[in-house]
Amino acid sequence: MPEAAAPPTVDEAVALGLTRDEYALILDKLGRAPNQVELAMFSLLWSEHCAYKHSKKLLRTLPTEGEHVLVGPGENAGVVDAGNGLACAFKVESHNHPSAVEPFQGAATGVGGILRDIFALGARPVAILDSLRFGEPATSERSRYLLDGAVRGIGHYGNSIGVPTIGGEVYFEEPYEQNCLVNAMALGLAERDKLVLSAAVGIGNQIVLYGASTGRDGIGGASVLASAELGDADEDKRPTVQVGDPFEESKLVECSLQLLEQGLIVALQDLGAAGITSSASEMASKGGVGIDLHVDRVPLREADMEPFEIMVSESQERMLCVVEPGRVDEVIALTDRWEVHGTVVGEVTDSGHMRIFDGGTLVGDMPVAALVDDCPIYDLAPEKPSEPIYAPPAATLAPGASMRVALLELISSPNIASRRPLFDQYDPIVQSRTVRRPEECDAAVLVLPGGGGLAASIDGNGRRVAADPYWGTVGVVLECASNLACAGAEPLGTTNNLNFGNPEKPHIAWQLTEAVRGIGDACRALEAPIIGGNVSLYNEGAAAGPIYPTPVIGMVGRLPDAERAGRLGFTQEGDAIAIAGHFHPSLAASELAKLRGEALPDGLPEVDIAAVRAAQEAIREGVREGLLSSAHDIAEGGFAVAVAECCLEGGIGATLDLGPSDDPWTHLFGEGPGGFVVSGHPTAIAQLAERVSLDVFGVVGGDDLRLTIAGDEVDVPLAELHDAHDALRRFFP
Amino acid sequence: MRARVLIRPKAGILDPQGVAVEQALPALGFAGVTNVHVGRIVELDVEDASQLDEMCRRLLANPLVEDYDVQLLGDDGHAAP
Amino acid sequence: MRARVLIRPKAGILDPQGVAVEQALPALGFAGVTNVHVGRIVELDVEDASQLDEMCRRLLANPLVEDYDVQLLGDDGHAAP
Amino acid sequence: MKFGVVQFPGSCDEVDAQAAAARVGEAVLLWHRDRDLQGCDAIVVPGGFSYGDYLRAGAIARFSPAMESVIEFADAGGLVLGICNGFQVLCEAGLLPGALLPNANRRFTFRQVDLDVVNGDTAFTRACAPGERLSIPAKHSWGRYYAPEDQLDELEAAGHVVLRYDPAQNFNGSLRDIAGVTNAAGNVFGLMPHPEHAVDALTGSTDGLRIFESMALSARGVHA
Ligand SMILES: Nc1ncnc2c1ncn2[C@@H]1O[C@H](COP(=O)(O)OP(=O)(O)O)[C@@H](O)[C@H]1O
Ligand SMILES: [Mg+2]
Repeated sequence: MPEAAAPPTVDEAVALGLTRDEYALILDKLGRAPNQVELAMFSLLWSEHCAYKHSKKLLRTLPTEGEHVLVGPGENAGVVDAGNGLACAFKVESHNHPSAVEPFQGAATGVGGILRDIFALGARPVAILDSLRFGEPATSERSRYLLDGAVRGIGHYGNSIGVPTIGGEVYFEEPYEQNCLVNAMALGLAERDKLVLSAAVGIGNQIVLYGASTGRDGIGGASVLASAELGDADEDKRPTVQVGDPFEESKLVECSLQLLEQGLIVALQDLGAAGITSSASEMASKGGVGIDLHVDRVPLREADMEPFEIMVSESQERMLCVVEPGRVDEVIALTDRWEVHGTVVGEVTDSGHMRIFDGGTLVGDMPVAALVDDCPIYDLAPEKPSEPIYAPPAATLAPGASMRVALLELISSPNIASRRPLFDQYDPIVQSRTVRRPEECDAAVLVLPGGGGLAASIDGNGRRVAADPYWGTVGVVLECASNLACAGAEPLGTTNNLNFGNPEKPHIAWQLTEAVRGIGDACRALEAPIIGGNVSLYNEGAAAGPIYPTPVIGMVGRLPDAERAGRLGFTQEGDAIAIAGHFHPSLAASELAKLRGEALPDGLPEVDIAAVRAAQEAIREGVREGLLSSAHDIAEGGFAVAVAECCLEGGIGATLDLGPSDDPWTHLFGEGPGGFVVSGHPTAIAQLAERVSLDVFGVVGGDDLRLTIAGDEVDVPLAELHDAHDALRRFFP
Repeated sequence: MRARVLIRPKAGILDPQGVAVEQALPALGFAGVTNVHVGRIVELDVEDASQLDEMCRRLLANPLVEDYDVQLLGDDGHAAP
Repeated sequence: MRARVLIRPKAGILDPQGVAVEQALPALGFAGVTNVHVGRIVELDVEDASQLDEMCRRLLANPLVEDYDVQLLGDDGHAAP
Repeated sequence: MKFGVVQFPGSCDEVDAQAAAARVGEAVLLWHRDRDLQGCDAIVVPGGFSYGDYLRAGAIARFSPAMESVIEFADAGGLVLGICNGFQVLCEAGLLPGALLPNANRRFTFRQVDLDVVNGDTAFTRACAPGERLSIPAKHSWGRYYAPEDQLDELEAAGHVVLRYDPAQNFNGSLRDIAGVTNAAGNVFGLMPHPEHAVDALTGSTDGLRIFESMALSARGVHA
């Protein structure tokens, strides 16, 4: 093939993130040195982000099959059967590093990216959930800035594009001070038989690019390849920050769904990280075909971009589809109607190669298999650290504080206080499906045609996973399923985002390995298979050290009747209050332990996963039968905080007597999976007691929360609880 | 003294607002308008004009995505020569 | 020719952004800043500068709540005298 | 009774508005590029972020061909309802008095708000009981209603102020807590809250139905 300049050196390859061995392997695969365009493409597809070099072997151990799974890992998102001929696509994805640089645009483009993964399957995006981690907001101005920017960014994109943000979670811990986490999950709905996959098929079919024009977004990394035309003087022509355009994407959604509705395209793929390089290569790989691309036909936002820049550009809001030659005109016409003007940029070939042309000249030629399949995969060298790797948190609770003070401190602590000041900035109701809004229920609930419902929840607890990567992760998966149970839903499938530090370090490799083992065991036991996810590694700084290991779990479940969706808040004066389930509270790695400034324990209590599942089923059936006025799973802050949350959401008080106790602090504030606070008519609670171990402790009513334990009484007026619970408000001036 | 800060999207950064305006104008019968960019202005009275640059970097502009220009205004409200 | 349109909230209309900036500055150690107002700029290349005023009235500004100024820029990008 | 809901690029709540209107009549979507209003008896300009709300909320959408027909339709006395972004578009188009400005709290804000029906004798509120309170969600970042003081006095005197926020819930800083106004002729109505998102107890409240029921009565010439 024509070779213009001398090929890039191995040092340039290293500067692009490849190892010398990987570069040698590329030479071997090509039988020659890669030129500039080829090296740029290899460096992207052989990156951790695209090739999963350090996680693939672990991911292969996850359960990915089940009766409800329609599409498992490997596509842009996984898909489960939502009943009535409907399919639900969902996935969580991270945008951590961009958000740490510029939180507003980083979070906004993160939402834009996950939404594209959903409608790339032909599913209309119907919901967004977000999972956020920052440093301590009370003491860190940077964390307040990142929090505000990320929340504004998520709202900006989701609100503007008309997809409701129905749930999420946010936690604040020192180890996220330098490396914040911004994960976004999206759900989409499609008719089962209208799903489309991304495999390029049909030799001679045309490749059409539509959406935004292509600029120099996100190619900073590849700039070592820049030739003289665009030297350091023009560095700022290569923006490090990508700007999202939800307006452009809203047109992309409608246009893409109409293209499918009218049967005009045979395959669809979003352009995500690694731009057209990974999109085209993965389409070719999945279809077992080759693709010819003509970079000179790609509509540009800026003049004189080099071929390699076009190939690696991460400009947002772009889609690629495969079209039969006879259908091209109709496709272009429809993209014009939606003002997302499509262009034929290439075609499907039988060459098995990715071939890049610029004005007719071949400027890159690589076997698809070499690009997509031949990246080396590495074994981890896991090793449990010999001493603690995380410093104890700063104590914020005075020693000797009373239980009343502890309760108020917990209720107002950043990890437990109401998230309303965040989700007030999100539209939770557009599209008219939202039956349970944030804080009304442990899981968000959407109504489906026919009256059934979908429930969704996203969860993580880095501190507990740091204390015990296996049991901590098991607990996260169980909490997610408990949230669904409180809504009356059973899990259909699970997605996950693995946010960890540098996997080449033995103790991070150990965290990762144990966490994935925990996900696998818990998902198998719950029959909630993994249908997709994402991995974000190297979340650590030289000085700052690694983040808490943070597997974020997203689950979607089904309810037969949305009218019967569960509620979190007490509703009925005189209802009995009970603690139900398989619950063995412990203060290890709890919120109270954090407020006390205690170091992380080495390990968490083991959990009987099957027993917790049984408890979840009992709660779920109780909710479905309408036995229960309210159901709420016990999580951060333990039983006392859970009861307080039921009072606050219901706007009604409660009086409880837990009787004698050898360890009142653990009974009130201890944490662990499998516990629920339920309320209902005494006879209904008695019925539930026949199915799950349960203790009645009190009754709903009044304007105070009154807790008596071992003779001590904690009495807090609702108004005082409410003010404490509103503590995050001050971070959103 | 009155000052004006002009804040614009950096060259090379996508400017969705500029694009939207540029595409809207022909329909309104305004032809031949190109290269449209939308930014912000902040006008303020300062005692110490030497602080303006730092103010821009720390609060008024987002240096990652925006360029800014500081203009000192005469009493007539026009840029001083 | 390059033109710049400055668009500001009319005097007397609450300008929350201006207020927010004014309130944020002292915390950052910038004293003596008052009378802060935040507006928009639109910069564009026009073939026929005589269209600018109508463009502003019809699209770029909302005369009920905003004042605007048109500046014609020289090639150096500064306001022509 | 046939409702037409205008669909702009960037509209978000048009399908919700269509579904809400379909509870009291027939409802179709009208593409922003088409001038033909398909013989509709009433037009809804829906919520969302038409043209991304870039430049100024509603500023660009008002120039679409469909809006030109809507303006003619309104001038001829046809019923036009503008919701949220649609309210902004109608103000920009000069069909309604005043303007909508960025929220006083400088954030997009979602809140279920209580609205007092100040004038229950309009084409858009006649199905409301006198002094009725409606619980309807609001969600926007450009919702601060503004008009010059003297004009506000006239609007109030003439009964053109139709809905007010509970003063404690006026997060956007609208002057005189104004949530919805009509034009002088009374055939054009705009409000920031979303009645189309309050038509089913399952997803919230049903109070928003009053607005659509009122329009149906009015179109049939029924006067409460
Ligand atoms: N932690 C994980 N668990 C299961 N599947 C995963 C995980 N991480 C990534 N995957 C799957 O790997 C595939 C590639 O992921 P990704 O590179 O994020 O795709 P995209 O570029 O379309 O977002 C997807 O099908 C995704 O679901
Ligand atoms: Mg994808």
